[in-house]
Amino acid sequence: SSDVPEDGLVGDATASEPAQNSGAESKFFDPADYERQLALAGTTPQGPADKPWEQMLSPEMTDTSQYAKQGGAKDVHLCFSNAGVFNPWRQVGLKSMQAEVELHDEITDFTVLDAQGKDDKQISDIQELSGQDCDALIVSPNTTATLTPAVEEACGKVPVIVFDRGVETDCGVTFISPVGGYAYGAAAADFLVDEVDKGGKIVALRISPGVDVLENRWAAAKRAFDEAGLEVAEVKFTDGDPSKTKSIVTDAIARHGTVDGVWMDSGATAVAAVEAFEDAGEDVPPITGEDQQDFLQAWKDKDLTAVAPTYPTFQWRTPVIAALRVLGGQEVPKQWILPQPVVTRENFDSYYKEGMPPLHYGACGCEELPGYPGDWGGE
Amino acid sequence: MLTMSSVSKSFLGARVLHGVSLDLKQGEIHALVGENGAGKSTLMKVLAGEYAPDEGTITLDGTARAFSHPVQAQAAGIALIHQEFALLPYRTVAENVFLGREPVRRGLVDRRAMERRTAELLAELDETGIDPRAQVGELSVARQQTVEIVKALAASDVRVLVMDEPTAPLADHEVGLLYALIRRLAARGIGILYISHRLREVFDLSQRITVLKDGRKVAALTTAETSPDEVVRAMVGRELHSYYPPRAEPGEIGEPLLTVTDAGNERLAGIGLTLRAGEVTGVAGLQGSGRTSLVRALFGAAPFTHGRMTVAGRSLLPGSPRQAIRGGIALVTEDRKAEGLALRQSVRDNALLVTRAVAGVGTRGVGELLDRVALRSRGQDQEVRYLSGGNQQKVVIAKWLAARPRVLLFDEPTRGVDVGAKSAIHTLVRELAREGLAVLIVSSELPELIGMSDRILVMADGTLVGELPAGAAEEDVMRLATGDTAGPYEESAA
Amino acid sequence: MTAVPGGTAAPVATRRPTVLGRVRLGDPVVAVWLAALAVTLVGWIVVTADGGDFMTRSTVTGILQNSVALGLVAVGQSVVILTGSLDLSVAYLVSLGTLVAAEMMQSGSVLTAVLAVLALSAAVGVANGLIVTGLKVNAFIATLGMAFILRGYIEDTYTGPAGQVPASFRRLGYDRIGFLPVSVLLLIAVTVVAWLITRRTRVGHHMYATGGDEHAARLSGVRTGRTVVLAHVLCSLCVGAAALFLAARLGAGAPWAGTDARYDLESIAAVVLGGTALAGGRGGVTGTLGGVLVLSVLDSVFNQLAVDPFFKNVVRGVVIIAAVALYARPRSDRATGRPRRGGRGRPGRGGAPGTPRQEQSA
Amino acid sequence: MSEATTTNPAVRAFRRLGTGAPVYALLVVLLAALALTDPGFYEPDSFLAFVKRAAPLVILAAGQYLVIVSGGFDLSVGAVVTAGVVAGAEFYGSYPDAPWLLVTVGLLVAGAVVGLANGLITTRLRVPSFITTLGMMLILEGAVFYWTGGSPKGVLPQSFREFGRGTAGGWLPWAVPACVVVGAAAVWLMRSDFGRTLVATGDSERAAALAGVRVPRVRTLAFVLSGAAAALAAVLVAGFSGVSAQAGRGLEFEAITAVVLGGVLLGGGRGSVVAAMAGAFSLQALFTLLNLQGVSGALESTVQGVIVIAAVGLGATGRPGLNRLRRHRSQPSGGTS
Ligand SMILES: Nc1ncnc2c1ncn2[C@@H]1O[C@H](COP(=O)(O)OP(=O)(O)OP(=O)(O)O)[C@@H](O)[C@H]1O
Ligand SMILES: Nc1ncnc2c1ncn2[C@@H]1O[C@H](COP(=O)(O)OP(=O)(O)OP(=O)(O)O)[C@@H](O)[C@H]1O
Ligand SMILES: [Mg+2]
Ligand SMILES: [Mg+2]
Repeated sequence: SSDVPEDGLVGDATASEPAQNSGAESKFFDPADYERQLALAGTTPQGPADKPWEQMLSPEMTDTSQYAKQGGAKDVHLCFSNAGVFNPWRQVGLKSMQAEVELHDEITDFTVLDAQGKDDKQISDIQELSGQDCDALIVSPNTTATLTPAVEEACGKVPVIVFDRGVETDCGVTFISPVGGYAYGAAAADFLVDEVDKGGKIVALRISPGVDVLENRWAAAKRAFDEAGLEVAEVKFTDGDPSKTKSIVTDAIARHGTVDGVWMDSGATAVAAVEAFEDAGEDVPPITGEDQQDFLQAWKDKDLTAVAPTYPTFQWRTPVIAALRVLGGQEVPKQWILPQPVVTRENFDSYYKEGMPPLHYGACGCEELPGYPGDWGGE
Repeated sequence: MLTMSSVSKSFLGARVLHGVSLDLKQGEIHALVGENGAGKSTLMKVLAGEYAPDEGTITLDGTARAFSHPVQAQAAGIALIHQEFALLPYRTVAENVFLGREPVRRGLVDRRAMERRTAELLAELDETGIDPRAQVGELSVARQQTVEIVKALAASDVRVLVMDEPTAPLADHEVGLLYALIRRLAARGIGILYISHRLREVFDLSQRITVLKDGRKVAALTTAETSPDEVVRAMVGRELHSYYPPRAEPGEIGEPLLTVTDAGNERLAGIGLTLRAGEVTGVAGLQGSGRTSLVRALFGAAPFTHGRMTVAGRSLLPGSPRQAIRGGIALVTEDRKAEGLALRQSVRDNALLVTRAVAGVGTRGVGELLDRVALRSRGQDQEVRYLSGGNQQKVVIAKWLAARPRVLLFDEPTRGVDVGAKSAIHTLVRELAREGLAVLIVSSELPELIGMSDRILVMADGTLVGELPAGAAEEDVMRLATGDTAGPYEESAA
Repeated sequence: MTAVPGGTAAPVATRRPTVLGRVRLGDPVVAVWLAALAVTLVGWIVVTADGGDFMTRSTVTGILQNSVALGLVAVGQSVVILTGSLDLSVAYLVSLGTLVAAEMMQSGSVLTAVLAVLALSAAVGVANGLIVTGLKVNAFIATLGMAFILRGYIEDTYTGPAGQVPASFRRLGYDRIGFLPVSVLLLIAVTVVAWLITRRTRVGHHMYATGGDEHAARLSGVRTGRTVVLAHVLCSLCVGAAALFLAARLGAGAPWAGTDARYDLESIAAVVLGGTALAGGRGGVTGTLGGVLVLSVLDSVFNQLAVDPFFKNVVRGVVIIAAVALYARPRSDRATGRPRRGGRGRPGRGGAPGTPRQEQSA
Repeated sequence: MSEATTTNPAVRAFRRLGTGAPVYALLVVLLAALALTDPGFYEPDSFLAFVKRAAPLVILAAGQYLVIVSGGFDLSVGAVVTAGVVAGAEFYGSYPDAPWLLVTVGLLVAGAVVGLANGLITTRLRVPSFITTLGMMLILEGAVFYWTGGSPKGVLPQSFREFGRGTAGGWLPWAVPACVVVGAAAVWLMRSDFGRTLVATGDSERAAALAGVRVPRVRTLAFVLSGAAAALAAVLVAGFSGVSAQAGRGLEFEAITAVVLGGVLLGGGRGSVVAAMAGAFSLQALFTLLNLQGVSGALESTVQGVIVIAAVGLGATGRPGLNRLRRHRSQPSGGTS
């Protein structure tokens, strides 16, 4: 017998994933998608304003009655194939998801399989879960392209809900994600464009090459900088390592004399960059980060000129909600696009929470959940 | 049949061989002797294709040969059995014998053929006690050597067999067996080049003797027409008259420094002995009789599990070398390279190793000690692996002298050491005894043991079976060691 | 030869070991397969006690399926390790292999892609081997350097999953015969070939010899350099096979496929779990397969029991250390006395040029 | 006969440089290249900043050297660094007012305990250290994240971070004297009786044991010191860059590479600690150079790989004498036994 999904066209969606490398820039810049995301970022979401994880942007609802459980969503066995918990973002997210599950008495069983970052293992995990008596399967894929076949296979057996990174198939009931990388990158870049004078020198710090979401962020930012006439003095990969980040920024300061702005494709190393300026005895220029607590703390303590786009961890709550809706026969959007808030000076206080651990994420939407703040490491 | 003419070889500018010539007849046993570092092994390695000569030619059966790899020499019928074993302990006898030329059938190694052929070869040599499928590491040393010889014979139609110090690891009775094997090989027409530091063997076996000194051929002798003295003179360039220093006078023997009563362990039983200041006690026995086990037990390396022992009046049954060292005991092991020295370290670091390791023991005045043992080296910083065997042994002795022991145990102290260095070590051992140390010597060379000892203990089967006075006859020792019957050791030297 | 009284000459080895007689419990290969069995049984009991169902078809299939990629890499790793070398570049080679496979399959035929991946692997193997034997760089550093080189190339060239594997080839990753994934047949086939090569061919004998004592092997006419290079090539080819399997399974090439799974260290762990000596010269691929099985059964049990993934690592670490400690035990009593082998034995010597001769005497 | 006593000091000095000579050449070349690339590199501030950055790796290399020269490997140092940083933050989460000295000392002790475990498992259970420390790496990473639930709860206060981040007297980064002190201590240690017996043990364990060396203890102590050095590196890294869940990733390989670059023989028995630390400086200089040169971001690791292989390869083949001996490992002369 074969477990190969019927149609077997994995990379069909090659429009967004051209296999040939005609340069990272063009590969990761899809103008249509870029425009769409920027537009979405500007629209007002539907849904309760105080519960962003239940909100949706320009939803196109689909009927889910075929998945409805008899007698409604009761005694639900929910399954989750997780790519892994290899970074704080995923750790915060998983906790939020678990807390969300606790909110719902109708969920009697919640099985989580952790793939520890291995695509191969996640494929097996998905196969194993879809073989069990799960009522719905949530998948947070490790890699977009590579998990497509497994997800397609599972789609035939249980309602599948995909979130965070996507897969190249729309067989799932719904795909949940925030607006996207272009919006993130652009939000950060636009802030610098506003704050830094034309001709100013920007240092761009990227985690590592080859991660699509991160590439999208950079592509959008590069475009904004080019349009505004800012000079990108350095683009460096930090591996997410604060030590390396600090060295890079220190060297950049030494070499360029002044740095007028720092753009970052994610927040883990933001504080190290801030400190590099401090240690060099320079004022911290306008800087972008993420909603990680340590950066927010530094922002507050040092009164930085900063902005923090988010890739909100509250999205981990949504799949559970979506699953219950699906099993209850309620409509869900085919593409459930969540808002992607940006932390600014104005809304700072709603994301910064005193007493949370340094690697916590402000946009976790977890403040009202059972176990907060202790389960998230706060006090 | 074989002629080497004017072979020269240098290493890094140091000339090791100066135009050495040598010839070998079919079926002849030809001995090659010389001091440590004289160039014997190097000459043989040139012959076997391991080193390319800088100058000189090799002619085999009338054709000039130049080998650039041992395999070519093997193909031409020249096999070298190394001074050091080249066997793989975790592989079987057959696999070792056919290493590098495994028989292949349909692309796969034909194990059956390999094992059958090995068994045949072993049978030809009357060595039926060795299973071709046994792991080499589990065989006795003597059998491992047989495997080496079989391996050489399996290589090709061997015309010339070079044996570099084959008897060094063997006990006397095994030497006899090896003699027989070598003679059988010679009788088949194989020419044998035989290197040994034991002149007695040379005279027992060979028809001709070539003497090397400092890389030069200094004598080519016919065995029947020469004498050991003449050979020694050629080797060392001077007269070495008395082989052994005079024994202790009765008055020189003092207090008991080490006494053992009724001690034993899994390999030893009922050991009781006394070592006295000023006395050299010899221990004789066949291979495997437990001599090494005895000295290791005295030294705490493979401790006694029961029994009593006193060292210099204090009760001490050492459970580790460290305890023994603190008690004033030192052991010069039989395996100098593996157990006696840290080969990459300098002469000084080796000499000071014990002193540094065991706080409060010994002296740090290395220079005097090295003078005392008459070390020849390029300085204290020279790594000991570059020293000759005899000089390495001197470093080992210096190391123990630095610890100022009261009791010195020697296990095969002159194995692989040339006559010159050997007599230096003998003199030194006697001097040390004279200074009041108690000395115990284990040696498989009976003449040495008899020549050096003031008293000989004989071991068999892990226990002491008798004691003989100074100057005992070899026959008496062997009789005790083998349990009455005359040992298989043939032909004592004339 | 007549027996000599008092000596060691008593005939020791007249026994002809039968097939059964050769199976010794102390033999690591046997031990590791027994351990795999034991882990399975214990896992079964624990999971059942926990209310789960361990011996289901899907679990068994999962265990086997999850053994394939690591198994292929580890079999390759065993070959280099028993030759006395080491390969730390396998993880990146897996990644690169999946990428090349998927890209070539998208643009060309499956066959050319397979050949290309194998050619690439062989080239990397040759390079590793030549650096170790020709440049005399310690294998640890040589292959670590190679890992860096591959990493740079991957990061520079690829920007995420690339290529596409046709359904026909993906069947390698998904097809089953009953509960048996066909990819397991690939693993078995590769293992059999590796076993045949190492155990039954000349070059295999030379690998053991080179790993056991490079100097002795060289003196016996073994071309040790070539042997080491060939071992590296074989290893890389196994890694190439793993990459092809992963490409089939993932449907695309993934730049992190090898590194995220830590195939470098995991494969070494599996090899030593399987009883192959890190110093070379002893062990073999059959034990390695047992080691891989132990690791994936453990994984599956942890999955069933929903053990925290971090805690899993703790257990894995403990299992690896404990297993090797058990193997080391029977040898330890010999080590206390004097070593019995090699009366003329020189001080412990490492294997191939690159091998650390660490802890010989242990 | 008494040649043994005559020792030319110049010869001795050269020998001491001996095995490490290639690394010093490499370091000089890299430092010169840095000067050409960045003329400001040798300004005191900038150079001290470089040393400060190199300090953790140098300290790790010194610790790693002790283990390698005694015949082992320590693959757990990267995990010790990560665990140290995370555990420090977790500890401050519970006791925000803990004095920095206490926490620092606590971490050093914990690092030493990890080393002790490595040493005891390696020497007593006879597990090859490669495996022991590989297992320890898994255990430590797993345990620390299991304990902290993936991310530490606390913030590292400035007082604790001062050591890795701040400067003494406003110009001298604390990391520089720390590095110097560790270096001096390592040199002193290697010249002491302990150091000599350690190297001898790495050369021949059996010979050392029979000379009265307590081999398990000596080797264990090397692991303990390596663990403590890793913990010290953790303190510096934590100070330098703050909490990160991947602070020590890959450091074990960097440290081993540094030591090998320094000409230390994997397998033990040969090499100098100064050369090992010079290897660490070279590696850091290489990273800096690659960063400054702006080699196409991603290709950086390729260049690094090539240079490391080339440096070690040339070091190995550039010394014909040593090289031949390594190949043959035969004893040039001497008897059998
Ligand atoms: N590979 C080598 N490199 C440098 N020098 C060497 C090498 N091999 C041998 N020598 C030197 O050549 C000389 C002769 O050594 P050789 O091993 O031939 O002596 P030998 O007569 O066999 O001594 P022994 O009786 O101790 O075995 C020695 O001084 C030795 O140091
Ligand atoms: N570590 C060991 N393990 C097992 N058996 C051993 C060990 N050491 C020695 N033996 C055995 O104990 C017996 C006594 O050996 P021992 O080495 O003491 O004898 P020996 O007379 O000193 O031999 P040699 O002439 O080789 O020095 C032998 O049969 C030997 O095989
Ligand atoms: Mg010789
Ligand atoms: Mg003995």
